[in-house]
Amino acid sequence: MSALTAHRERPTKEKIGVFVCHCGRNIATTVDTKRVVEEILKHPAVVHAEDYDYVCSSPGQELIEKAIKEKRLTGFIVAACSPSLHETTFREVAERTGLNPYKCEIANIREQDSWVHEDKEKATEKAIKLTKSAVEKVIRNEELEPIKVGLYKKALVIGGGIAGIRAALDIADAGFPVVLVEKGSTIGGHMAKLAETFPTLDCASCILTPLMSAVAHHSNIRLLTLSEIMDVEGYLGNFHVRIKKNPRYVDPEKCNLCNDCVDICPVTVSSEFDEGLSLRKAIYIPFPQAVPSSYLIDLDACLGMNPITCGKCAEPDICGPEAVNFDDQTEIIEEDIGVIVVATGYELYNPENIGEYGADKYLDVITSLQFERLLSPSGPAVGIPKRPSDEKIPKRIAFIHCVGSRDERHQPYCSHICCTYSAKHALLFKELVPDADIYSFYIDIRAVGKNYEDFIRRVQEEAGVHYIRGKVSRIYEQDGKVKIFGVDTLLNKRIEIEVDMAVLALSMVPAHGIEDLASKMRIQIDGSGFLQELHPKLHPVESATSGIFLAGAAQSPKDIQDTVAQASAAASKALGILTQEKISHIPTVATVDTDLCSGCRLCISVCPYGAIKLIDEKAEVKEVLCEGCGACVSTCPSDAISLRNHTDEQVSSMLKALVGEI
Amino acid sequence: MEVLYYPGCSLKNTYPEFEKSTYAACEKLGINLVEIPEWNCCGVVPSLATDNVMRHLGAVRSFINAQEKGKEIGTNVVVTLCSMCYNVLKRVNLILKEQADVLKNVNDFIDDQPDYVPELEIVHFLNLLKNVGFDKLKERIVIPLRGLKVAPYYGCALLRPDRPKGVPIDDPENPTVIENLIRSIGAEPAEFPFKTECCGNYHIVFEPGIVEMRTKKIIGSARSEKADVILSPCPLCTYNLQHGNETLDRSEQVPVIFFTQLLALSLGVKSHLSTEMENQILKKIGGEKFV
Amino acid sequence: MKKTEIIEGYLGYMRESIEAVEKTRAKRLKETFPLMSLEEREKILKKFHPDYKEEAKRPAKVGPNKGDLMPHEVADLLEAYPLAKPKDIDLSKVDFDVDILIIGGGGAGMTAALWANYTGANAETILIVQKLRLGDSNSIMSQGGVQAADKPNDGPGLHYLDVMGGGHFTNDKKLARRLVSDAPMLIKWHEDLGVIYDKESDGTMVTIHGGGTCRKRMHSARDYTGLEIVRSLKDEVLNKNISVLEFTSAVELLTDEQKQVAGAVLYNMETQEYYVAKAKSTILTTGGFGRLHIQGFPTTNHYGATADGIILAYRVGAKLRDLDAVQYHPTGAAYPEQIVGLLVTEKVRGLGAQPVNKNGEQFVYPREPRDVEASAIIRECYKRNNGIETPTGMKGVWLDSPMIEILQGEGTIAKKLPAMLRQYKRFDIDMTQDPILVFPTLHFQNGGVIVKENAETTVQGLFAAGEVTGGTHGKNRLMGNSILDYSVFGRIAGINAAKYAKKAKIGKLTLNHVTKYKKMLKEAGIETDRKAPILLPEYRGEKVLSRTLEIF
Amino acid sequence: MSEEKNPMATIYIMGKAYKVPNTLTIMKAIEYAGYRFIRSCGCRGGFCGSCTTFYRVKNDYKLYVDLACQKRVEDEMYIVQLPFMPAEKPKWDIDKMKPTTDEVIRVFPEIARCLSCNVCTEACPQDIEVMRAIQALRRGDLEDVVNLTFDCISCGACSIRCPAEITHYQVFQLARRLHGKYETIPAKHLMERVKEIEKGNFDDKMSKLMDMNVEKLKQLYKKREIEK
Repeated sequence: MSALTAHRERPTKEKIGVFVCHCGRNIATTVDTKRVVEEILKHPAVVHAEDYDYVCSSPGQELIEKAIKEKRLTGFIVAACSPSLHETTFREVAERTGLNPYKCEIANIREQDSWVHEDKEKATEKAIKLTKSAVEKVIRNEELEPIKVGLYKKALVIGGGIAGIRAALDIADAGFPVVLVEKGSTIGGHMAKLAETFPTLDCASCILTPLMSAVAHHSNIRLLTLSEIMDVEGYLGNFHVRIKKNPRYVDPEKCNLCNDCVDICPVTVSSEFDEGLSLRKAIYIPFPQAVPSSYLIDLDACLGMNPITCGKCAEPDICGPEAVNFDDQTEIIEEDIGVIVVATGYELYNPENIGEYGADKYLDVITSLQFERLLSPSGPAVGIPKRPSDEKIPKRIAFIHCVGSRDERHQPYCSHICCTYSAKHALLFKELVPDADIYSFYIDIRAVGKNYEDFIRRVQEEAGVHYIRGKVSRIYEQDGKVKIFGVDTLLNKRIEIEVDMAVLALSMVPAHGIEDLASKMRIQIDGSGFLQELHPKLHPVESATSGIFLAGAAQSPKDIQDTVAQASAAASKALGILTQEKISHIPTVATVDTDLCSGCRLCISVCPYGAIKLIDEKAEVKEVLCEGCGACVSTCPSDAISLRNHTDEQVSSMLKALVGEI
Repeated sequence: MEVLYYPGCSLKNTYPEFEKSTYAACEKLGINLVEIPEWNCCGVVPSLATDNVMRHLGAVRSFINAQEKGKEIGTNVVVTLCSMCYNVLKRVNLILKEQADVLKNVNDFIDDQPDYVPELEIVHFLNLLKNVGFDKLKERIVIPLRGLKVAPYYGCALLRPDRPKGVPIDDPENPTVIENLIRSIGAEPAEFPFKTECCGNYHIVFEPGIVEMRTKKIIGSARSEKADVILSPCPLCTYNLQHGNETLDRSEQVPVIFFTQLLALSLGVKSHLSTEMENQILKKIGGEKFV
Repeated sequence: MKKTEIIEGYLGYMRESIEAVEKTRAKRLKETFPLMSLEEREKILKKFHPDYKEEAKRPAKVGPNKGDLMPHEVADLLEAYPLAKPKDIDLSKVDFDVDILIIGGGGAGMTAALWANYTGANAETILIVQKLRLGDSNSIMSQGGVQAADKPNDGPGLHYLDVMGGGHFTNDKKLARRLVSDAPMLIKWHEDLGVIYDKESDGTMVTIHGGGTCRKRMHSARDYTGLEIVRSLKDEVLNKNISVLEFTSAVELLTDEQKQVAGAVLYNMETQEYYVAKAKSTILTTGGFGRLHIQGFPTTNHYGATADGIILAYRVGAKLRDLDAVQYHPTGAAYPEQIVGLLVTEKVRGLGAQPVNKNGEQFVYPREPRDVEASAIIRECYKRNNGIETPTGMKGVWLDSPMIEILQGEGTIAKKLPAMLRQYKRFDIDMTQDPILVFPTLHFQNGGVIVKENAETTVQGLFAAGEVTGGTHGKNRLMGNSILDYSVFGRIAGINAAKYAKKAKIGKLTLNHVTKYKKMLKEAGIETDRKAPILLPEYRGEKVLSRTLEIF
Repeated sequence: MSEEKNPMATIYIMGKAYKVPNTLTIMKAIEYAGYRFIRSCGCRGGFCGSCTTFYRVKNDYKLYVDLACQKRVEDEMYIVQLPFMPAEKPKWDIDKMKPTTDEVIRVFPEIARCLSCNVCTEACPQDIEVMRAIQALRRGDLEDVVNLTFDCISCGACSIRCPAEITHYQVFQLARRLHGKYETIPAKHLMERVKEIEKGNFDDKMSKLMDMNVEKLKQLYKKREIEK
């Protein structure tokens, strides 16, 4: 880097103050703050330096204000914790005192120094260098103003499960229009399939269907089912979204749910809603309370919507209102959107990946969701679970926890809800069949949540479910029985038992296609494939892209309580933006020196935010999109791009300070 | 293709048919097995101990001989057949690759041979076949074993434990490599839940009851899946399964043969199966024309 | 080169002589030194063989061989008193009551035990007592081989001629005939036991010459022939569960009123306790007398070769023969000091190594009969003064072992004489490169207890086989006939002892013969502290012996 | 042997120090020191294996093994003898066995525990590659076992040091006998000669020889042709 070696006259007219924070014992135990003060005072630009217990406290802030006024500081450094914690705090102090906030910089001597070192001598040296480096930067900082832009006051919610429904309703209720996009034919998500919910054993549909109905009838909500996001352009407040709406072949407005089309339809396939445990026709409604409340045609199953082949359902004597429309077409819908909530939910891990449990081979080895359907009064077994193989009521059931979870060969993480819902399954079944023998194979019981532990204990002690601590190695069927090999790690005993049915608590995995969606929206995916929040504690519902929020199991496995809580949180964050007239954007963005730009396009390919476009063969930065990451700066072969307040010269002098040349 | 070959004791003594059928098949497949000169016992029993040096010696002495022979013929690939040998050699080699201090200890201890430089790759013959390609193998088949239902038995040592990482030849819980082999030679794999169950291993020595209990289940499971034969990759498993067969009525037995024997048969070379067994298979697949 | 400097095992002055040997080697390779005529042989024997030294012998004063000449060392023991007084031994308490008692656990004893067992004697009714460990014997030390006329160009007749000629026609003809006729059968037996004889790839035995043989009929198992046979016999004896009592000597035979031998008084060498062993038949297989160091010669023999058998047999009235005929093996090691006396097997000469003097000259045909060969070496060293003197003052001649590698191919010594090669290597001598120094060493007791063809002695109930017997080899045994001897007659003794035991009825045990023998000694005026048998030789340092106190 | 001529060495026999001439073998030195052997002394010629001696020398951690009758003493040598190797002798019926490693393992299952540590080889006073032989056996190569172990004198030094508690010398004995009995080709000429003798083919000739007087015999002896 040529800038490193270039010698420039060091500006000396700046008057810089330095405030070294003890952070209680956090910094002071390892860093000699007094020495930092002494040493930094030797810097020609530094006119004031002092140390203090907690600079972020009110008295601490007052110290800064006082020094700015008395010493006529042109800028200041706080040597303290990470800028992600208190940069805003101190920049506000600057603003209050009349300094440009960008003349305040943080030297991180906690996370980068006192917390990671033990040798006080050396840590102090490092603190001095870090602080010097910050001084070198701040004396070269430009005074910047935030970039302000207008916004569309409309929200997009992706996903129509309980998270999407809750977020959409919260935003719509606040008076803003919402576009709710659902891939499936109805909203309701997984929750619609559940029997009862733990730990209170509320009827799932009883609490969900009113919300679904509210969505259907809400004047601020535009519900788009059978729809997918095609692409997302733009930035916070100014997103442009294209949505592909697949044909339903039945007009919900006209359909009167008379069921005649279903009766006439000759094609029978297995029902997705019942997890394959029951049958439906090619024209169908997923379940009675579905929203939109309308039939649809499954194109893959339908005999071709060719009147010669079939087309019976479309005949006027069958569909009186002429709701069936074979000519229904895919529609592209475009929307201008201010904020987005992503609530795409989860899927169950594919049991075929765990061949040793045989769920793909044996009828009586089922998934937990299938068991939910069997338990559901509206399900295929009408409330009393029966074995899929022979329709008999099972007397012995094994619940297998952690199927695919906490398993390095599958998902390393805990799926969070399986312990509790497996307990719920056991309890509900035991209530139905009191003499049943129930075995629950677990690794650890994780019941973190209000009243969950009590619930588990109730199941263990009162319901008399046999809990066996240990993994199951293999499940297979022989002579009409499901045989289970396992181990009781508490007794150190091999276990071989025979049951009538085995229920696999499969791990929760991100919904199919989430990666594609995430890349369209330029948001991050975490190591497990879930959507990555900006910060687990400080920004748990924000994505890395401003204006896009996360809710529900799309972000991580969670139960209904947490999902709803997070959805409301995301909605309120979204509303926080929608209620503003203008939105501001950081000014530390990339700028292009068009004289130097050769139009090579390298910057465009590296920009993760799509903020650079080529205009007249020169790169141009759309400032509101730029997040100041610097990828383009380091890529540019012509040194044509620089980042405001992160110029080459600044970086070079900071480095010199760090290596002790200054 | 020329590879180093580590036979192991069982193949030289108890089950020569395993080795002989492999040689026959390899000749047909263009694989030249070069036996490691003066190979030692892999050290299977001591290697289960935890001593840092002693348990590696048998394997390492063979590695050293393989290393020197490998330099001559220009390969670092060592192929094994016996599961226990594979497991021991693979594990020891990985440990030596990862743990420089153990390697040094072992090399220091063996002061009567050159040092071992852990650059050998230990490969099980099944994976060698997989690398050659089951599709290619299919092209060489002379007698497709159509109509033969074969229970693929894996046992433990090819799949467990995954410590250090990299020991299993396939997915430990749900392996498929033998099934693929079975398909490539034209036979049908029997879906067989006991395919990775332990045969009882060394319990055959002092607690044969354990082996009987386990092998009965394995054989019974293969039988209920209507398998004509159980295909074994391991001399010890074979021994135990045959022991299990002996405790069963004739009608309940399922013959146990080595996978290389079936491979050799389908390649049209000498299978080293008993004549009775070979005829039984040929009858099953195509009637009299092969018999 | 300094004369006292040691270079690869040899002192500097010896190296000079080796250079002379190397110089003549090429020439010698082409030459064959002429065999002596029978007359020449007789002459040299009389002049130089130790047996012909009149002053080394005296006539026995008592017993069946009264008046016969024998070496002083043997006569001393025959004219000694028993170790135990008969009255101290309680014969009413029998510790071992067996059918067959075998005294001596070498080749003869074990062969006898096995054949007795084959003949029908139960293993439990056979007891072998052995002074050392089972198998520790001269038998195990035999390196060279065993003769048997089994090749097409050979036959028992030729073998018989060789045996008779080697023994200067003094042999018991019947025994000699038996020896040669049974020879192939015993080799076959060994083969069946799994003894690994040297063979061609088609199974043909590799046979070579021995001293005094007209055919190549020496069978060997590398140069561990004795070891290979004995360890196989031992293994089989143990497999058959035949009882063995180790570190136990027989100190006296027992008789009953019919004067038939009826077992022995045994002695636990370690606890010093005696046992009474009653037996229906008793076989003496105690070996020879090398450790008596006749005329002060070093010996090739094992630690226990102390003539016990002939003493016991003589006291019970058995007749002996040819005890004046001592075999000196022509080639015992003469250097280095640590292995002096140890055998340098005749096979070395059989493979082509020539004896040469300090100037590198041949002076004798390499494969004369042993006594002749030995006499020629003694003559070369002491009459002609052409020997090489060792630092301890001993003399010897070179045996030019590197010739073997030239004649038979490189590596022959390692393959065929591994024991020797190893032995010399311990002392830095490489016999493939340098010759080795040899001098005759006391090797074999040619004479011994007289036996009949059925291995029975002149006393009823007492059988004998192996070196303890006399007659088979006359006054000189040929190489390769000692293993054969113990095999052939061990077998016969075992079979006949088993048959005898079936019929025998043993009466009351007595030691009357001992009392009688003592009386004879007294009558002959022999008053001495000497006791016999001596059981083990005495090698403790003079200084120690001069200061010992008998306390325990 | 006077002390002036022969430099003396100090040796420790079972812990007690003695001065002995340094040219002696261990066996002769022990006798020189005043001991009389009952055990640990047999053939005195390196064949019987009874005088196996373990020793260390000063400043050397290694434990050496040699035969007392073959090894010269060294100054500061610490000596102890192995009179006997305790081991049960398994019984076998060689006529009912097959020449296979499996048969040997059935008798000696412990050979499966060989660690390949090679300590046995280092202990062997006969320089036998003991470990190699055990491994050759495991490879099923009995002939190799025979060639490697032919010089074994069954002293037991290997066995006393073996961590797998193998009694190598017994194993080798069985292996050698199996090889000798089953894997070598029986000599045809030998079998034929035994039959000829049994049939009495030589009886007449032998009887004639027996009847000859000594002079006649001597002539025959002199005339006999010596095979080249």
